[in-house]
This record gives sequence, C-alpha cells and structure tokens, in this order.
Amino acid sequence: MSHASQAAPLARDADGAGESRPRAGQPARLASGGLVDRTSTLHFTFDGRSLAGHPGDTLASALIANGVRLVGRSFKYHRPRGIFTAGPEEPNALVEIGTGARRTPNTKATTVELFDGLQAVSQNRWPSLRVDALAINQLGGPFLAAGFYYKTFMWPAAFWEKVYEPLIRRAAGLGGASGLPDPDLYEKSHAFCDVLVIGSGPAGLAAALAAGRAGARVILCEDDFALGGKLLAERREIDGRPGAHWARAAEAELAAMPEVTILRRCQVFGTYDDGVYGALERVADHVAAPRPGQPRQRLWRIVARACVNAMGAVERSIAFGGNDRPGVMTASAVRTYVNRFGVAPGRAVAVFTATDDGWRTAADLAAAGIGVAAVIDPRSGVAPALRASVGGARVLTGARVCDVRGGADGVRALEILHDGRRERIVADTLAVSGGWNPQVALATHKGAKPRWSEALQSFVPDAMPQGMRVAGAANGEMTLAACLAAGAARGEEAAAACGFTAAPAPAPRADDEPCGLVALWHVAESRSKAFVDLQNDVTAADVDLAHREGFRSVEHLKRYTTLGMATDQGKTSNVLGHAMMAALTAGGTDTVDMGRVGTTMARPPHLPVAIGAFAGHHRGKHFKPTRLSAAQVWAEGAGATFVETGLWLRAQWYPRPGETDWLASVSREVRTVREAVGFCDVSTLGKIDIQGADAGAFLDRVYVNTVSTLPVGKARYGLMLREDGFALDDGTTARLGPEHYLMSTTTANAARVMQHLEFCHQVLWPDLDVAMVSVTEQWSQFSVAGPRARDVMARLFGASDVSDASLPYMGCRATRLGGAPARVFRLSFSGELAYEIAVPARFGAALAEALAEAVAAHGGCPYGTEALGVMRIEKGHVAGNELNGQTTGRDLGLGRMMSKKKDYVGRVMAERPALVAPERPSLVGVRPVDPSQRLRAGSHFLRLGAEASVGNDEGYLTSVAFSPSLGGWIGLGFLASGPDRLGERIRAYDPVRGGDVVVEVVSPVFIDPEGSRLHG
Amino acid sequence: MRITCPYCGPRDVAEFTYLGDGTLRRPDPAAPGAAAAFHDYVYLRDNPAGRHTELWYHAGGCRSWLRAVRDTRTHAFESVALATDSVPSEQAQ
Amino acid sequence: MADLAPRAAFAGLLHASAPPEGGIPGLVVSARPERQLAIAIARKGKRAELAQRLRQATGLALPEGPHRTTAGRMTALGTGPRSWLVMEEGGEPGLADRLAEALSPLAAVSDQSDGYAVLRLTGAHVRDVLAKGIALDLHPRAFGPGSAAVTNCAHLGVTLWQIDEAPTFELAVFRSYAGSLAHWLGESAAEFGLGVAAE
Amino acid sequence: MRFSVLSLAREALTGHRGWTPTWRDAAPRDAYDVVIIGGGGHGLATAYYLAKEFGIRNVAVLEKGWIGGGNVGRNTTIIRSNYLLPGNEPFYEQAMKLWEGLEQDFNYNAMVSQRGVLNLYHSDAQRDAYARRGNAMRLNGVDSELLDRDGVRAMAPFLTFDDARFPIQGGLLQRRGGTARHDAVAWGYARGASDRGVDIVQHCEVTGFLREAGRVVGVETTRGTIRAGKIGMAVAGHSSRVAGMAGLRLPIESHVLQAFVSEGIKPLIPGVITFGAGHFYISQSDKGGLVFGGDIDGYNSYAQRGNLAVVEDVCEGGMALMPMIGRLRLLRSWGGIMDMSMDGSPIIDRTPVDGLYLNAGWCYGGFKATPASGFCFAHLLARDEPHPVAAAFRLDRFASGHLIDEKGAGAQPNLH
Ligand SMILES: Cc1cc2nc3c(=O)[nH]c(=O)nc-3n(C[C@H](O)[C@H](O)[C@H](O)COP(=O)(O)OP(=O)(O)OC[C@H]3O[C@@H](n4cnc5c(N)ncnc54)[C@H](O)[C@@H]3O)c2cc1C
Ligand SMILES: NC(=O)c1ccc[n+]([C@@H]2O[C@H](COP(=O)([O-])OP(=O)(O)OC[C@H]3O[C@@H](n4cnc5c(N)ncnc54)[C@H](O)[C@@H]3O)[C@@H](O)[C@H]2O)c1
Ligand SMILES: Cc1cc2nc3c(=O)[nH]c(=O)nc-3n(C[C@H](O)[C@H](O)[C@H](O)COP(=O)(O)O)c2cc1C
Ligand SMILES: [Zn+2]
Repeated sequence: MSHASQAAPLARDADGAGESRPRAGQPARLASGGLVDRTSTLHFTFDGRSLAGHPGDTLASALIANGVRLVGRSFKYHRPRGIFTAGPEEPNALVEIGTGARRTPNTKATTVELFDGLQAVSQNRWPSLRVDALAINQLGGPFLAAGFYYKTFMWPAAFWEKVYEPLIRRAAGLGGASGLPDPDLYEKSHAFCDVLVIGSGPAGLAAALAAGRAGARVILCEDDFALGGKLLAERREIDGRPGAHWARAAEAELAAMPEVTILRRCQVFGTYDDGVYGALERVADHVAAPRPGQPRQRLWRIVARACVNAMGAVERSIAFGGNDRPGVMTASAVRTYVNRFGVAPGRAVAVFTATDDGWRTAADLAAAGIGVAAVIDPRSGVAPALRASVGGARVLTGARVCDVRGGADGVRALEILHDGRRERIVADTLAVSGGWNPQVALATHKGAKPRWSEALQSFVPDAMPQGMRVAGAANGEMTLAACLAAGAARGEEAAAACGFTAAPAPAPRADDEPCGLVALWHVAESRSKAFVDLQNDVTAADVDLAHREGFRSVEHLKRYTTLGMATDQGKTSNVLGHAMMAALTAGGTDTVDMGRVGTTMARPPHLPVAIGAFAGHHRGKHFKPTRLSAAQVWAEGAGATFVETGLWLRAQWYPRPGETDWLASVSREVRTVREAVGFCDVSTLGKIDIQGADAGAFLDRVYVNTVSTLPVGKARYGLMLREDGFALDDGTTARLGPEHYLMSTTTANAARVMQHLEFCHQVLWPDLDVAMVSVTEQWSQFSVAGPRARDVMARLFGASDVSDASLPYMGCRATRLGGAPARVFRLSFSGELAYEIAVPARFGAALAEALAEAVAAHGGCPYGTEALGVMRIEKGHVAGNELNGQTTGRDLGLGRMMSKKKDYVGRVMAERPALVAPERPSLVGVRPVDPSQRLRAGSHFLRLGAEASVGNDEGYLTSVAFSPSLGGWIGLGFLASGPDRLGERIRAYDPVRGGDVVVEVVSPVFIDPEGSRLHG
Repeated sequence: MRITCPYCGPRDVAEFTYLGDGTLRRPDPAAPGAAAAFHDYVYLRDNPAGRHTELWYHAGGCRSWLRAVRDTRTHAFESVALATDSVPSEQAQ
Repeated sequence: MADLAPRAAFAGLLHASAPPEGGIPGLVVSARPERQLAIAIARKGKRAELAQRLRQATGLALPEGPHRTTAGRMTALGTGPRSWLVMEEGGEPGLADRLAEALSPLAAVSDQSDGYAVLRLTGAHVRDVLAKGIALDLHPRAFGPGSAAVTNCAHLGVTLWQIDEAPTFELAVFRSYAGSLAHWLGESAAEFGLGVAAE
Repeated sequence: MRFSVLSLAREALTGHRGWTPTWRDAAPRDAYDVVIIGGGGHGLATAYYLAKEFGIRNVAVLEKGWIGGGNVGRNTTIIRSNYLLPGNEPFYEQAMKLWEGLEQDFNYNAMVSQRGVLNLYHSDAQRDAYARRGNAMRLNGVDSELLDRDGVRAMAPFLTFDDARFPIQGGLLQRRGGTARHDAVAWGYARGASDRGVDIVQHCEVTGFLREAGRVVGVETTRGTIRAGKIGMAVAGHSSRVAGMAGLRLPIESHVLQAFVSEGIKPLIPGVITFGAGHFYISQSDKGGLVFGGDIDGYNSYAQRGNLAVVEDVCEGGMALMPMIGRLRLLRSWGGIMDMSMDGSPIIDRTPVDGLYLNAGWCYGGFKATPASGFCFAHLLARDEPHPVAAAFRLDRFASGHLIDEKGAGAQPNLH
C-alpha cells in the first residue's frame, strides 16, 4: 500500500467538521497506529501557517504529519535543516515557541509537546526560512573553516570592534530572546528518596518496580510526557504483550504504590555531591500559559540515597556528504515517528545502517506500508534473518552513502558507493544508524571518565558516583531482555542498599534482538560537506584541519572547531568527531585506542534548563528577604522614605509638605534634634545577649579595650578587630548584671559579629563559661535625642527615673513602660543628650506612636538614618564608610583604646610595620574653604598644587554631610599623617563627578568637642 | 554537597559557611616570636589536594562551629565533629 | 503613660487564596501570637543538672538533639548542642523571667517571645508546600512529632517542628522576616489554595 | 606561519592543506635556561615575553594536561583595569594596554572586545566606594565614568529598575574594559612562544623539585627529570601543591568558582554588567552565549566542579537583575580551581628557595592580567628584579602588613 493512499482518508478523519479555519490536512499521518489521540485535533502554527496535530504529538511529529521538512537554518552556513531525531538530542529542528514576553528561542521541536494554539517560528534566517540571505555563507565556506576568526579580522586593527565583531555577533546566536521580563512563575522544591530512578524505559520501569515493591521510597523521573522510553517507539513485546502496554501496566502499578512518586516531564539534569540531583519539571510548558498561581517550571533538588540511572542511549550519525539535508534522520527517529506518532517521515525511505538495529527501521517502515528505497549496510556479511525482516526491499551490503542530493526541501537522491561504483538511488528520506552512544552524562558529572566499549564502539560509564547504578542502554546493555533484567537487578540492589528487600520477582520476559554493529565514522569518498556536528556546522574537513593545526586532544578539538558546544552538546556528534580525530592521529593504522583518546567532559545541565527555573521565586522585590522593624508600619504611616541597609529597610527621612528635596527634610530633622528633640528607630542594630561567669573575660578578648571592669548598670563603647589587626566592628556593650552583658553591633555586621563571637568561643576558648544569643529581634529600640530629650523621657517614665543622677551618661536600667518591660540606656550617637528605649517588639509600633506624640509636644520630630548620619559625622563618629575593612583602630583615631595590658583578637597583627606606619592615612575632618562648595565622598586628597597622579594620592573622603548646624558641607576621611595636619589646606579631588574642592583639614569632631551637650 | 552536622544531621551546604584550615591553633601572644607565629596562623593554610581538616559554621542551623575532614578532590566527607569536641592536633595529619 | 498596644507579627500579612480547582485549601495556616518563647543555653558543664532542674520546674524533659518534648502547655525544642527554645502556650507573661529564676545559674535565659513569629500549618499539602522552601526530609519516616529543626526556608532562617501526625507543623521565623515568609507561603501554597484560620 | 590576507586566501582556495601546527608539541629536553611550570595563560605569556622581550629562548613550558585547559580555558573572559589600590591599578592598566595591542603583537586574533564593563551600585555608600575607585583610576590615568541611574538605563534598559529589591542607582563604567576570547589567548601566546623557540611540553606534570645546595636546579616530571637555570611557577589553582613540593606553605587556598553559559542567542547584552549586590555578572560571547558567573562555592576544592546551591544563587541574581533571561536556557556550567590569596591580590616574586619564582594568587581575576603577568614575571625571571608595576606583589607583604586588600575582607580567601 502506498503511503499517499493511506494519508488521504486519515486527514479527513482527523479534521473537525464545520471548522471555519482552512482545512489543515495531515498528509503524512498514517491511517492507524501510534500513541496519538486521533479523536481530538490540536491547531498550531509554524511560521504563521495553520497546521493540525493530535494530543500525544510533539511539534516535530506534527510537522512531519503535515509534510513540513524545512524547519531551520544552521548556525554558521545557514544551511537548510529539517528534523534529525525524535528526542532531546536534536541538533537541527530548533524553533522559537510562543510570542511576546513568552517567546522561547532554541526550542527543540522534537521535545515540544503539542498543544492547541501553539505558535512556532523558525529562527536564524532572514528574511524567511526558505530565502535566507546568510545562506551566502555557504559560498564563503572555504574561508569559514574551523578557527578562521583567529587568523583574520586583524587588519586594520580598528576594524575588529567597529566592523567585524558586530557582524559576527549578528550572524551568530541562533534564536532571539524576547528582551522582555519573563512573565511566568518558577518555583523550587526539595525531595528526598531512597531510590531515584532516572528514565522510564524498560530498564527504568523495571528498576522502579523492583525498588518500589521492596518498599523503598522511589522517585521516578521521566523527561518525556509519557512513560515507556523506547517501548513507545518500538514494535516489541514484553511478557507476550506490546511493550507500550506493559509500560502502561507498570506505570499503573507504580502509581498505586504509596511510596513511589512519578515525575513526568521531568529531566534529571545534574549529579552533584552526596546524592544530590538537580531535576527540572516542566509543569506548564504543554499548555498555552500556566494557570494563575501555577509555575511554568519547577526545579527539584532531589536527595537520593541510591540512584538507578536508566537514561538510555542516543543514536549517532555517520559523516558523509550532505548528511545534514532535511530528510536525513537517525534510523531510530524514523522508527519512532512511524511507531509512536503514526506519521511517515517520507514516502521512499532509504536506510543507511552500520548496525543491526538500523534494519529494524526498514522492517518497521515496511510493516507500516512505507516504501523502503534501499537498505545500505557497509558490512558485507549480514544475517539472513535481517535480510528477511525488510520485506522485499533492496539490500546493498558492503555499501556506503557518499553524498546526499537535494535542496531546501530535503533529500531527492543518494549517491552510494557499492562494489567500487557510485550509484544513484532515488529516495526522499534517509535513515542513518551509526551506532548507539550510552548517555554517560549523569554518571560522569562528578568527573569520572567513561570507558570505551569495543563491542559498542562507544563510551559506557565506568566508575560511578556514590550511590549510583546504571542500567539498560545507558550501560551499554542494548537488548530489551538485557535492559529489563538489568533494570530489575539494579533496582533491587539499590533498594537493598537502603535496607529494603523483597522476594525476587522474575524479570519480565522479552526476546533478545540482534545488536551487532561495525564502526563507521566517516565516508571518506564524500564530495560534498560531511557534517559531524550538525548544529555548529562542524564538518569532517574541520576535524582534518584541527588535526593539521595541532588541536588534537579531544578538548582542543572541541574548542577549536566548536564540536559539541551547541545546544545539543554533541549528543549525536561527539563520539563521531572524537573517533575521527583518533583515526587521524593514529595515522592510518587501525589500532585506534579510543580509551586513551577519551571523550570531552560532560557538564550539567544534561539538557539546557531555563535560567528562571534556577531562580524560582527569588526575583524582583523578592530576590532576597526583606527585614522590617516592628515600627515599620508606623513609619510608613508617617510618610517615611526607606532605604536598604543590608536586608533591612530603614526610615531614611520623613518628608513634610513643602519640602522639595531630601536635603530640606534631613536638615530640618537635624536642626530639630539639635534644637529640641527627635527620635529614631534603631532596632536594626545587632543586639547580642552574653551571659556567664566568664562573659567579662570573653569580652575583654574580643574588644581592644577592657569591658570586664564596667560596673553593672553602665555601658561602654568598644572596638573589635579581626585577627589580622584590622577593624571589624564597633558598638556599645552594657552590663545588665554581674554575669550578664548586652552587646550592640552595627546593623550591617550583626550576623558577622555573631559568627565571630561564636568562633572565638567555640574554637578559640571553649573553656570559657559564656553563652550568647542574638536578641536583636526581641527588642524594638528607639533613640530619643536632643536638648529636650529628658522632657520627653520624663513624660514617658516620670521625672525621677531619668534624672542625671538616676540615669547618668552611659547608664542603663531595666524598667517598665506602658505596661511592658523596657530597658533604657543613656547613649548618644548624635552628640546630644540622648537615651535609647527598648521594648519587646510587639510594642514597637505603639511606642513609636507614643514617641511621635511625646516629641511633638516638645517641638520635636522623628528623624531617619540620614539625619542620624549627619549628626554622627558632625560628631566625628566612625561608621560603615570608615569601617571598610581596610582601616585599623589607629586609622580610626581609636588607637588609645587599644589596651596594652591584655591579649585580644587582632592585637599582635595590628602591630605589623605597615599598620603602625605614622604616614598611614588616618581620620580627619575636612571643610571646604569656600563654604558654599559641596563635598562628595569618594574624593581623593591631594596636596595643593600637586599634580593629580597616583603618586600624590594622600587619602580619601569617606563620609560627607551638609551640616545645618555649621551651614556648610563637612566630611570625614583618611589622610596621610592626618592628625598632624590640622589647619592645612588640601584638595578633595573628584574627577568622576567633576569635583575639585579646596578643603581645610580639621578635627573630625565638628560640634561640641567638649561633649557638654551630651551630658545635658 | 551535604554536611552531616553532628547535632542537626545531614544538611545542604548552603546552610554552612566556611573557614578553611582546621588544624591551626591560635599562638600564644606572649611567647617569643609571636609576630611570626601569628603570621603563619593568620595567613598560611594547609591546602592539600586530598584529605583536609577544615572549619565550618552551621550558620543556618545550630550555630555550631564544626571541624570536618573532607577530600578536596572528591568533596567526600570523612568525618564531622563539633569544634568544641575536637582538638585540632588530634585531627591534623 | 497609657498601656502600649501590642501588634502581632503577622498582622495583616496572611492572605487566603482559593484552591484553583475548588474544594478545601491544601494548606491552612494560623499565627500564634500568644505564645511565649525563651532561649535557654546551658552554662558550661551544667547540662545534666539543667535537665534535672528543668524537669522539676516545668515537667519538661530536656531534648537530646534536635527534638521536641512537651509537658502541659510547655514545649522544649533542641536548637543547638547547648541551646533550647522553650515555649509556653497562653500562660502568664514572663516565661523568660520565670525560667531564668528557676534555672539560675545553670542556664542563660533570654526572652524571645517577640523575637520569633510563629505559624501553625496544616492541610493535605502542608508537606508539599514546606518542601518548596525547606531542604529537610519531612517524610513520616524521617520527621515526626518528636522532631525539630533549625534550618533555612527560601533564604529565611526558621525553626520547624511537627506537633501531630495530621500532620500539623509549626514554623518560627525571626519577627522582622514575617512579611517575607508570608509572601513565600502565599506563592508556594497558591496551587493548593491557602486557608487562613483564626488563632 | 604568519596570518595575512594573502595566506588566508591561498589556503582557502587550496583546501587549507598548508596550515601547520599552531605550536610545536615538543618532547622535553634534558635542560633549559628557564622552565615554566604551567601551560595556562600566564605560563605561556611568560615564555612568550621571555623569548620576545628578554631574548631568553631556551625555555620550556611544562603542562600537566593540554595547554589552555586550566583557568585560562574556563574563565568568563572579562578584562578591565578598574582597580582601587595603588598596588594593583598600574599593573592592571599595563595589562589593558597590552591587550589593546595584542592581536597585532602576536598576529593572532584573540578577539579583544572593548565593549565596556559596568559595575552597578545600589546605595549611596556603594556609589561613594565606586567614586573612590573611579577617582583612583583617573589618578592613574585610566578611564572611568560614574553613571547615574539614567546613564545606566540608557546603556541597559532591560535591567530591573522599578521592582528591584536593591534598586539600581547607577554604575561605574570603564569603557575600555570588555572581554577577550580566552582560548585564543592561550593559543596565541603558545604560537608566539613556540615560533621563537620555546618548547611547549604537554602531558608533563611536575611532581617534584631537584635540589642542589639548597637551590632548585630542576624538576621531576612524569616525563623525566628536567634541569633548569631558573624555575617559574604559574600553576594558578595548583600553586599550593607545587610550592609544597619545594617545602613552601603559601598564603593561598584553592577554591572552586563556577561559570555558566546559556544557549546562543542573537545580540542581547551590550558589554559586561556586574551586579555586586546579587553576586552576578554577565556578558555575551561572540558566539551568542550569555556567559555569566557569581561567587565562589566557598570551600577548598580541587574538583573543578561546583554545587547546585551556588548555581541557584547565581541565577537568582541574574533573574533579579534582568528577568528577560528567564526563558533562556543554561547550557553548561563548569568550575575552575583558583588560587585565592589572603588579601585577594596576586604574588609575583622570588621565593625563599633559590632559583624558584612564584606567580600565583590570581583569585578569579587573573585572566585580565595575563599579558602583564607574563611580561612582569618574565622581567623578574630575566632580570631578577620586579617590574615596577608589579613591585607590590610581594610574598612578604603579609608579614609586613603591606596588604593589597581591595575588598577589605581580611585574611579570609573565600571572601575575596
Ligand atoms: C570560572 C572562572 C571565571 C573567571 N573569570 C575571570 C574573568 O572574567 N576575568 C579574569 O580576569 N579572570 C577570571 N578568572 C581567573 C583567571 O581565569 C585565572 O586567574 C587565570 O587564568 C590564572 O592564570 P593561568 O591562565 O595561568 O591559569 P591556568 O590556565 O589554570 O594555568 C595553570 C596551568 O598549570 C598547570 N599545572 C598545574 N600543576 C601542574 C604541575 N604540577 N605540572 C605541570 N603543570 C601544572 C595546569 O594544568 C594549568 O594548565 C576566572 C576563573 C574561573 C575559574
Ligand atoms: N539492540 C539495539 O541495538 C538497541 C539499540 C538501541 C536501543 N535499543 C532498545 O532501547 C531500549 C533501551 O531501554 P532503556 O530503558 O535503557 O532506555 P530507553 O531509551 O528506553 O529509556 C530511557 C528513558 O530515559 C529518559 N531519560 C533520559 N534522560 C533522562 C533524564 N536525564 N531525566 C529523565 N529522564 C530521562 C528518556 O526520555 C527515556 O524515556 C531497549 O528497549 C532496547 O531494546 C536496542
Ligand atoms: C567564555 C566561554 C564561553 C563558552 N561557551 C560555550 C558554548 O557556547 N558552548 C559550550 O558547550 N560550552 C561553552 N563554554 C564552556 C566550555 O565548554 C567548557 O565547559 C569550559 O571551557 C570548561 O571546561 P570543561 O567543562 O571541559 O572542564 C564556554 C566557556 C567559556 C569560558
Ligand atoms: Zn547543626
């Protein structure tokens, strides 16, 4: 029966009646067979053409059903390309799926599950797929040999960036990105199991059944949307029924096991340390758009105690002239299209096979009533059974295909070499079987080298990652019976390794099919381009050239020719190219030691994975968590502007109506504090509760100064160094009880300090009796500062409680406020009379509200981090900009604090010659000589009149502020021998912002150097 | 990579931070040659390709400092102990 | 001064979503603002004595390792080799003070009632939702009502424990992260529907 | 063979039969004036400049695998000279100048592409830190520009400006920064060195040192003993191991850094963009792949591969910065082993062992240094004194306190 006579009635069946859209026939759909649902029709478009297919189709099978052969253009030469495989190893049929922000380039048509409304567009062509201007590159072929770009584009020098590179860039790449934010959701999940089974072919199903029946927790991951692997594509029987039926029964049994999880459309993409596997589940790629709330894809981090790797094998091609024409396909793909999808890839199909397996394609074609133009086998001796299996088709043994003739629509004829003669055979499709490459990727991601198998003429896994076993074609066990047996055995072993055993069950029965082959890499007699890597347009001549130029190791070959570097990562081409290089290197001798030649390193992901999936929810505002203080709700209500400080958001200033810019608001806040009173949320500062008999001794070892002498009820400022002698952090520590201290840290360093303290305790001095815990989150803390701070405090606490006598400067006390436990501290960062009040965080918002009222009653206002910053600069207090990891205690002007009497972290290293050199830049204040001029942090200091050069660089400005109190800009910075240079005029040089300001070096304390305000 | 915290059990490496060579002992600052000893302590590290004793901190868990022995070629852990329970010299090769 | 009004950490942060396919939400969450929490850290060499004293004072057994014990309204979770999170449901305020007194000088106690915000989670898909953030094996064979863990959930530090086989879990997070946790929960539960129960 | 329009045309028309090996694959001889250990970018460049600039041609480069297979072959190819500290900046600028003339110098197209390097800032403090750096660059005569938000938006409108966790405030731009084709750098130097008589010996691992009277006089290798007047180590991530063979402990830890490439796409990203707040940086290769990376995995490793958590971390940074890459696919991820030094800056110096010279500590920034590193190391080997621009890269700076700590991270290599 001819193929055409079958197709016509089928097309009628499939098309919905009364459709208004143009009748989309499926001329190449077989009348029957396949696992597609013919009762329902799906409409899709390719390059704008409306076409139809069925549920169960891939885009590739549906294109074939519709007679579409030309699907894409190749990377370099823009050669017309069709569909080459039926799986994710596809090098040719890359398309853009979706539109607008959902456009997804470089999508393999062979893996796209057809859905209604799918829109696919071909790529890497202009103006159209059929007429592609850059196909002219083929004429330039001789110039575009491997590595041509290293030898050229150098003349004239300036042309590279302006002319050549932009041209190369535009020509390169494949599909185009949408350039728009991805609108879909992604998420991540974690899974744990005893046995992870990768792949659901006969080996994987048998393994999952064995492990599942033993009671192990099993996760079965299958990349395809249907379970069964090759069973879906073959006419093979298991236990006397069709393989696909057996697979369905196996699936049903697995689905009924409570401890078995089946993840379909889920690719395991990487093997990581300690039984961690990465997997990608395509949750909603088979529908037009995810449901609201549904992720498009889900990234699984699977932790498995044991793993059965049953990924199967990929069929490879043979390098011969024109082997890239649309219509040249792997033999197993041809068979898959016929058997699984019920479509005919051609009407006159020739089979070029170096394997017994290829013959099965001819047999299946014949059985489906598709014309077999010829079976061409390079071997001279072929088993009679194979000959008999292909019906009456013409068989040519000892023969090779040299060149394929055809055009953009594909194969028209073959030139074969047979008995020393060239002969032309008419065919519209060529099925090629060069042998099978076990998928060694996941077994080698951790660096193990695969082993060469002579029998298979390919690499098979050797040493396994911990816990992994490999079964079936992935292990070079090529027959169905062997796959089933190996799967069951590995599944049992894996379960047993996790402590689960069951009565051994007989492996499912199947026949052993013939699986002989001969190595055939390259048909040397080819006259036209013979492709090795179809996607990257690497030809046999390129391998030759790489050899000639010394790029002979497989890794050099790869990098020089780009073999295996395309989106298919050389799944159909690597072994071929490596064997060709090995043959060249062996120089004609036939003892090619492929084991020594090796293969290139496989890397995750096994198949490309959307970058969005790795990110999950963590994008936009949710890239990192946001920490909000308890008073945030109040501050929002008060109209604050917020700023990121680490993960915290802090109120930066509180604009008032009529204030046009931040400076107006900040200056008003500063003035208000200096003249009346203000309050500021300081809850984000780190607070560490430190208790124990040795708490004081411990603090003495982590601070440069002595803390243990602090009386109960008092606080002291301290500086902490790293062991290398540079400043780590500063803050005040209060003594709450004889064995109880409360340390404060800067907001930014809180976690780091906690870790440092734990290190000092657990690693350096485990003998000390000290216990510490962060109480940052427990307490909401506010600073109340300004000459009227005491009035505000009195209003809250009553006058006697906050008198200078009962709460002197640097005093602290536990008390109660508004029915809540509270702590008050008399600390000042602003230089004003100031207090800090802490209450449990649930009262934070209410206290902020109460404080707002209280300060308002005394002419005050809330102030934010900016005003706080201005005031600390006015007072010469160092902060994050100065504690930049490059400064020492002395640089910060805190040298006097560094005790000589005791050991502390950093003490020894702080004495290194360069750290004590008097010319080191140290803290100074600066003011512009012309008070109207503005300062900018990051400016460098130069001597007046000195040339602006690095040799004259004397330091830099770290913090600046407009001081409303002084009516001008002021700054802190580090200046060489700074403290000795007060009164000197220097330049603050800021070329990146066009600044160059003459400043006077002054004391870093701009306001109230005697500290009289603070004692108020 | 998964680290079996002696307290928390096996956890993903993302919960931990690292501090390198776990054989070092903070020198006596009062001893002669303290400057040189501190230089070696702070800057010179064991960095073998193979068995390595190293410090980890379970920041995302129990906040314990851990002393682990791990192979830097394979990332396989041989042992993990609480730093408070293990003395550097006992584990040093 | 007038009493300060407390504000719950999750106030206004938990938003219900309907199951896309109807039916009961796969996750039901409720905040536990009335819980009192304290961290107790054993002083050097006092672990055994501490266990004894704690049992006398509260009836609680001090968990060995990352586990959970309960006695009446009290719960103790092992959070570190020397530290425990002790909780009391709806009792008189001042748990930390009472513990500090009872356990002195065997433990350093600090009040964390406001430091952590606690959620209770239950529903048919509670494990599926938690798995999206937490890299812990929550299968009944691996984690049960006696288990506790300090770990990460989608970049947030959390303490997780299970309270019954339903299963019902509780999750504590530093208070400042409540908004981020609620957001993550909302997104992760969306496919199952999120119910918000009154406390 | 010299590459020219003529030679290219001739070969194109005659089927490329006349091309010869890019470098001679030499067998080791018994002795050399100088032996360089490590056939990476730095080792090959050192040999090239020894031969070309200092007339020392009796040189061997010993490579344990295939040349270019180390970090030079696996880095994200960023070149820039936007350093802060005086110990670094002149050196990296010297490298930049050499990059700018490299193709003409060694007659090989290393595709140096100065499309700009943009470092984003997200806070006033970061802006000021970048200003400090940009100004330091200007003081060194190097180009730098401080862009505000609009300036960044004009260059890269696809970045997240509105819904960002850490909103972009601006960036520090070095227009002369960019990328170079990493493999070609190794091959070009190998070719140039080989043409000048240097032996490039592959599959020759140094396993020990030959010592006489306290001095190293040769190396033991998997291909026999080789004597040498001077020995230079340029083994990047393996510095501690090789130095250990000479009894030295180094201020170095070996860490793994991962890198990533997406499937090829049409031009999308203009230059190099780095997102410090998110541990992410990205550029697009000439072939169309987005090449990106982030932070190191953070633990000592010689495994040349990383872990999944870091892959996720890096991609989170990417999606936070440019959500248009969500549907593009990660094609391949890999790792390289880097010699992380204790202050994040390199060492080019003599060692306490006579005859042994060290080039190490490049962390994840040594690709951009390749030409200057080779030049300065060659200078040190030839003249026995440091080149002025590399004079700060001393081994004893940790003892003296003359650290070159750009980040201020201290003696914790995994934080540099
Ligand atoms: C992922 C990644 C991204 C990076 N990105 C950048 C970037 O964008 N910009 C940048 O400037 N830098 C980058 N770097 C850093 C840069 O790649 C390195 O600093 C630089 O390449 C190191 O110098 P090299 O080229 O000589 O090293 P390598 O190429 O590693 O050379 C060292 C050679 O020594 C050989 N060797 C080791 N031991 C022996 C022995 N015993 N005997 C013989 N041979 C031996 C090795 O096999 C290797 O080939 C990156 C690094 C990595 C890993
Ligand atoms: N005799 C021969 O020459 C020959 C040759 C080739 C194949 N075969 C037949 O092929 C079959 C091989 O069986 P098998 O079970 O080993 O393999 P298979 O090819 O049947 O199944 C492998 C399955 O794994 C899936 N998979 C691959 N990588 C994956 C990943 N990373 N994550 C998730 N899923 C993944 C695939 O989609 C596929 O379904 C047998 O039926 C055998 O007879 C025979
Ligand atoms: C700048 C750059 C671009 C790369 N582009 C590709 C690419 O397009 N395709 C590819 O397969 N690999 C690409 N790689 C990765 C290499 O294949 C390889 O992984 C890397 O050089 C490390 O070597 P290894 O994986 O063999 O260890 C690229 C590497 C770099 C450094
Ligand atoms: Zn732990």
